[in-house]
Amino acid sequence: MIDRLFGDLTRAGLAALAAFVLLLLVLPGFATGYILSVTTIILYLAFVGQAWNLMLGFAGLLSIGHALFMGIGAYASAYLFARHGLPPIVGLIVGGGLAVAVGAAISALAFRFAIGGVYFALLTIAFAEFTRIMVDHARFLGGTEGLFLPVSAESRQGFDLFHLRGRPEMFYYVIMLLCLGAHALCRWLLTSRAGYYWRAVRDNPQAAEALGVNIFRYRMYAVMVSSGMAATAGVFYAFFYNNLFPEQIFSVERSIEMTLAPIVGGVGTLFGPIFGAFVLTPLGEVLTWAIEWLQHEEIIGKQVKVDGVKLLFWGIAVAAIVLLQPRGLWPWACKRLGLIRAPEDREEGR
Amino acid sequence: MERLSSRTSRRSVLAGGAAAIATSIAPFSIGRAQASKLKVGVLLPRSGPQAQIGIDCQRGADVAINVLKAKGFPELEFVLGDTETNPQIARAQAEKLIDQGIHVLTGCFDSGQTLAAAQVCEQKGIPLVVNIAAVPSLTDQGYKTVFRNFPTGPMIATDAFQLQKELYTAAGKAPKTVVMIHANDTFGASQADAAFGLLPKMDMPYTFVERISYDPTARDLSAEIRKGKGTNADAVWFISRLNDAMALCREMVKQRWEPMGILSSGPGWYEGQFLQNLGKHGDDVVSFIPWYDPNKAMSKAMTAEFTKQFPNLQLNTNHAHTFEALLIASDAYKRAGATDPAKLIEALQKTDIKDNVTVGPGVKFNEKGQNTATRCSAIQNRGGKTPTIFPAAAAEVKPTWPMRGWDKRA
Amino acid sequence: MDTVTLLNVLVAGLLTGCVYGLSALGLSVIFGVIRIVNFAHGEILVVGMFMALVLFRWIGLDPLLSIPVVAAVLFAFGYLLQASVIQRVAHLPEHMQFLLLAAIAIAMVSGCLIVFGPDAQNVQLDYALDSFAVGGLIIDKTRAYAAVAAVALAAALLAFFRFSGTGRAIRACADNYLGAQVVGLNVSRLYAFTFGIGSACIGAAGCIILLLVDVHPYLAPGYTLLAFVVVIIGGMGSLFGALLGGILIGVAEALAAEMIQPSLKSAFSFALLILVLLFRPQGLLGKAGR
Amino acid sequence: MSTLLDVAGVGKSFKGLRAVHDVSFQVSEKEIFALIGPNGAGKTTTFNLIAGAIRTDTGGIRFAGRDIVGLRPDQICDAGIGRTFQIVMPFPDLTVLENVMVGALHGETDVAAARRRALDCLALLELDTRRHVYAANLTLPDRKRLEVARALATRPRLLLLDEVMAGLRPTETDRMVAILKRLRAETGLTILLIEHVMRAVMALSDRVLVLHHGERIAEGTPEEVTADPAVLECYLGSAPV
Repeated sequence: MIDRLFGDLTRAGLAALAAFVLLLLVLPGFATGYILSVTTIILYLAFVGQAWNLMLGFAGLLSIGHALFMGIGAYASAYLFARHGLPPIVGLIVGGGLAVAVGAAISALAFRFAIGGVYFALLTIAFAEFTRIMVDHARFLGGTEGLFLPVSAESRQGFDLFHLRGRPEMFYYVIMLLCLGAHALCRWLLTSRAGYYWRAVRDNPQAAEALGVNIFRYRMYAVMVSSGMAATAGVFYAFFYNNLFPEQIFSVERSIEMTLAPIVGGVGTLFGPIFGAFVLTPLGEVLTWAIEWLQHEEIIGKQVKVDGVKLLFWGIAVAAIVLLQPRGLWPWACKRLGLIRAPEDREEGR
Repeated sequence: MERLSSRTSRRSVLAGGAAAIATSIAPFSIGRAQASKLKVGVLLPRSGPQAQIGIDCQRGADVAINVLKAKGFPELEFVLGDTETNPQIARAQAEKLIDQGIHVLTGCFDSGQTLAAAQVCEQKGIPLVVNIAAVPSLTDQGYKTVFRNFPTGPMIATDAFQLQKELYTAAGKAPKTVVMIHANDTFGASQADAAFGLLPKMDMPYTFVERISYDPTARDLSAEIRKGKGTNADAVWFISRLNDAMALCREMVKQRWEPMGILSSGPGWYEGQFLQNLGKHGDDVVSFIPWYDPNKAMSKAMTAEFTKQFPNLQLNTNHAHTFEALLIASDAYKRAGATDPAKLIEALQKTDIKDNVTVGPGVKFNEKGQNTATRCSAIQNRGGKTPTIFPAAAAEVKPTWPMRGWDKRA
Repeated sequence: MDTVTLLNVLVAGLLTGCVYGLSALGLSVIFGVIRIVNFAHGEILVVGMFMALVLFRWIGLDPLLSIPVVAAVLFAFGYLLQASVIQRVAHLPEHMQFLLLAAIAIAMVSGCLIVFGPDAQNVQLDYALDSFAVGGLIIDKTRAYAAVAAVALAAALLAFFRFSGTGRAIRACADNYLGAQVVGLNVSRLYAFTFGIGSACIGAAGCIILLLVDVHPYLAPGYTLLAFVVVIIGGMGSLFGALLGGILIGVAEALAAEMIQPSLKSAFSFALLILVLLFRPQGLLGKAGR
Repeated sequence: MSTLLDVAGVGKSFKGLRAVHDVSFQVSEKEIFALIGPNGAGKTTTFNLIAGAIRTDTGGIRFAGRDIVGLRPDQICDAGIGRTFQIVMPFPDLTVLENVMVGALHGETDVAAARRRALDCLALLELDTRRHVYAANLTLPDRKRLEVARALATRPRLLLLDEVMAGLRPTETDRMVAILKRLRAETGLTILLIEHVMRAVMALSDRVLVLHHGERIAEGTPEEVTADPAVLECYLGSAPV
């Protein structure tokens, strides 16, 4: 089993993965609240990034409306908890189920009508935006006034996993386990029939079909798994932030946010989305420090807005990554550091 | 788009990037033990769509630091944070500020972002003095460390009705029908709900003929105005944001809609940008909003300092309420005599400030941390200025009502 | 609804729709030829608006008169952007192009933020608030100008692609990339030229829209999304399709606002988009067979 | 020998252009049957009709007694027809082994079994030394063999081979011929092939069908059709009518 899942890693790769997991496990022991909070966000982005990557990277389906599925999970679980007192596991089942059903319905329509590529992406945006406006008007979900999850000061200090009420450390461990779980799931899927079929359909649907792959069905599977994962992220989001506003949850920005880490890390790679998330967020921090230092040294004027400059360089940095490493940073890093075995060396591990 | 920016404290900037990392990783208790000044985290949307408001609020804080020092309050030290108009970032930034050793947090203008920061403050036991945020749940959710000296949406609506009555009595002319046009966002929808719920109890001379909600992200607002004009209501009541307010007002002129008056109970219609861009067409609008009382002693000091620092700007509620949030924090520190957050919270609960800047008898918090006595003002746009017309105690000029026609303005 | 109201709604929807179409023409030009979905569309529009604003503040130039200047500058910008950057991702999958353009868009918005600040700014012109009144019908003057400009611009572009040598060469590239190469057309130069034309077109639209809308950096993403909706409904690559798409959305939104609730009006444009994508994915006036 | 594939009067037009018109033929079990004809004769269209890639306008196609018109390509693969593409279509970002595993997963219940089967097919096509190369990096002859290996891995009863010898050197062609003959002998596979390389056609085929302008002009053993004047005419340029 280990071989099948991690057969692609070299000794160095396995050691790096183990060290990474170990670091994540012990982080709350010494990190400040801020570091923990940022790492929670990074892990959340790594988790949704993996969900999104599963669709584009594995099955070749570009979605720019993934906030829809995340939002369905968030709103369903928040609604059931806030209005009916049902625990998040119920929300996960209902919200996840709903997201999977919506994902299946959208993709069934799209594939039935042979919508592909950019058009499929725009279809996902259209559905996400449509849903945002509908939730804006859904009084039972709080509309634009927001949906709030009840939380008491005592429960904030606790560790109630069943109700997802507790300290930031608890949420950190929950999202960390979800993130690692998603990674294991992706590894398992990629080495199973679905993984082979997805990649075949991604590379050449016509040839895949001639080899007996029901491309409609396998594309649907990809969308369904991905939307279910995104909905899971939504449940986490709802219980972590406790306040939901449609324009925050369903916005195009949120959908785009999900795509950045996997694209920068490496679309279609297993670890790329996680790597991308751990690169992008600190990149913003480093840029801020650099600019503030430059301002302090009076190399650039104080009147220059830090945020504008930061995002300017951030945009340029991302563009540079696309131009220089179009396959993402992770494959490049792997090659440099020798973390991944070349296909011909994998046999020996078996 | 994940962006985790921050403004590190001035001190950490001095030490450069490496030290900034060290500061943010170091346990926050060390930073706190060394402090002699009260370290106040000022968390505002300094970038993103609300950037202009966040930057505006900061001006109130910059004014407060000098005025409070002159008035003999203990010295403040600011640690600035940026929410980037995103609750997710607001939460992380609140954590960061607390790690940097702040004793009290103030902010965050927007309800969603303030709620996110409130959760962190609650968990860490750090007091949060809200400058601006009207969502009722902020003080209804049972936070023990949240203090708000800003009226909730329903309070603003109630005051708007009462101030309107004063206006109509003074002017001797009242509308029979009013159309409500509001942004379908958190602030707009909750206040519109409150207004429609309250109207029957308020004994008003008019009824609402229609409630028109619009999407604040819409690119074009001509249909909204056409629909409003089509109701033939005597007056129109807007709850909007700045950019929509400008678009809506311009559409009213274009579509030649001249009701008895334009009422507003939200941001936008009185802000400097609005007055500047609309010119004479922005005149005569009456806004019912939390405001400063120009006749109070503290307000005079604030106004003087503000004019000194920002000679080209108009003092507004963003400045006044941020100023007052710092006044409240400073006052609590003075009485607590310590920077220990628990003692500060205790002192904040016992706040009783009479010499303040906003309208009403002063600052006092109920058991939920809400100042229920804070009141709104009615202000009217006059040639680029926004004098108070009601309540009488705070009034600077007499009202113009009904408003002048679009082509009858000099 | 009485006849006058209905007429007002329809006329206003039509004019607003023309403005929508105008704002989307450039996207259609670029996609129609280069097959690149320009995710920085709204950002280029906002840059155009800011340029017109600067010209107005600086030398008091009416935004309508600044069109040639803004269009020329943005033509150069578009030409260089395609020739130096976008050309290099032409062979990459769609999502990489999307990310590259989204990153460029972020950089452009930030640049505007640094230079112009976050405030909404506008030009104050005497005629900007004027309207014609014909009986009970009120026609917004600037929107009427914008509508005329939109049709004129679309016609000019169409004439360019139909009758000029360069325009015909560009069409040849769009129809048959390999064939164009075989007959010796310099395809990458023509692509750069097309991106330039598209950008110039966006710049012209920006000048006109500045009469209607206050410009601020965060305006951009909304216009990008709007342009997508308009162009897909009308047909990617079709110039009059963009106008038709704009008008359909404008009228649909105006009717929805009047009869239902304005805050729901964009739901109708997205519903329209979904229907078109499903039943006529090439758009109403687009060519079949993607 | 029983008939495995029965093509009866199929026709297909594209925008009024007749690509295939009223073509009929039968392929018996374990037979190697060749379709030949000049470019544009409708051979590949006929293949695509059988494989379900495009739908017939007229006529019927029965495979093992079952009507397969209107089935999707994957259903036709399920029915037992494997195919290759004239313009090779490897999965470029998959290794050679993974490419063949996609085919092998059809009909195998688990990945390990598919892997074993894929290795067998690669050995048969003499591609096993290249199994860890990404398909994008293969030479053309190797890609041609990869196409065959992949189709073969789906365990078809009928294999449709579309110009798999094109571009191969004579020695490679002979190797491929030997491989296909061995396949038939060992597994009882039926093969329908389109081929321009007459050397291969003559060596392999039991029967040959000649198409010209979408119509059938001759059918018989390789020797018979090469002697047919109509065939010679269509290949060597038409005599004045």
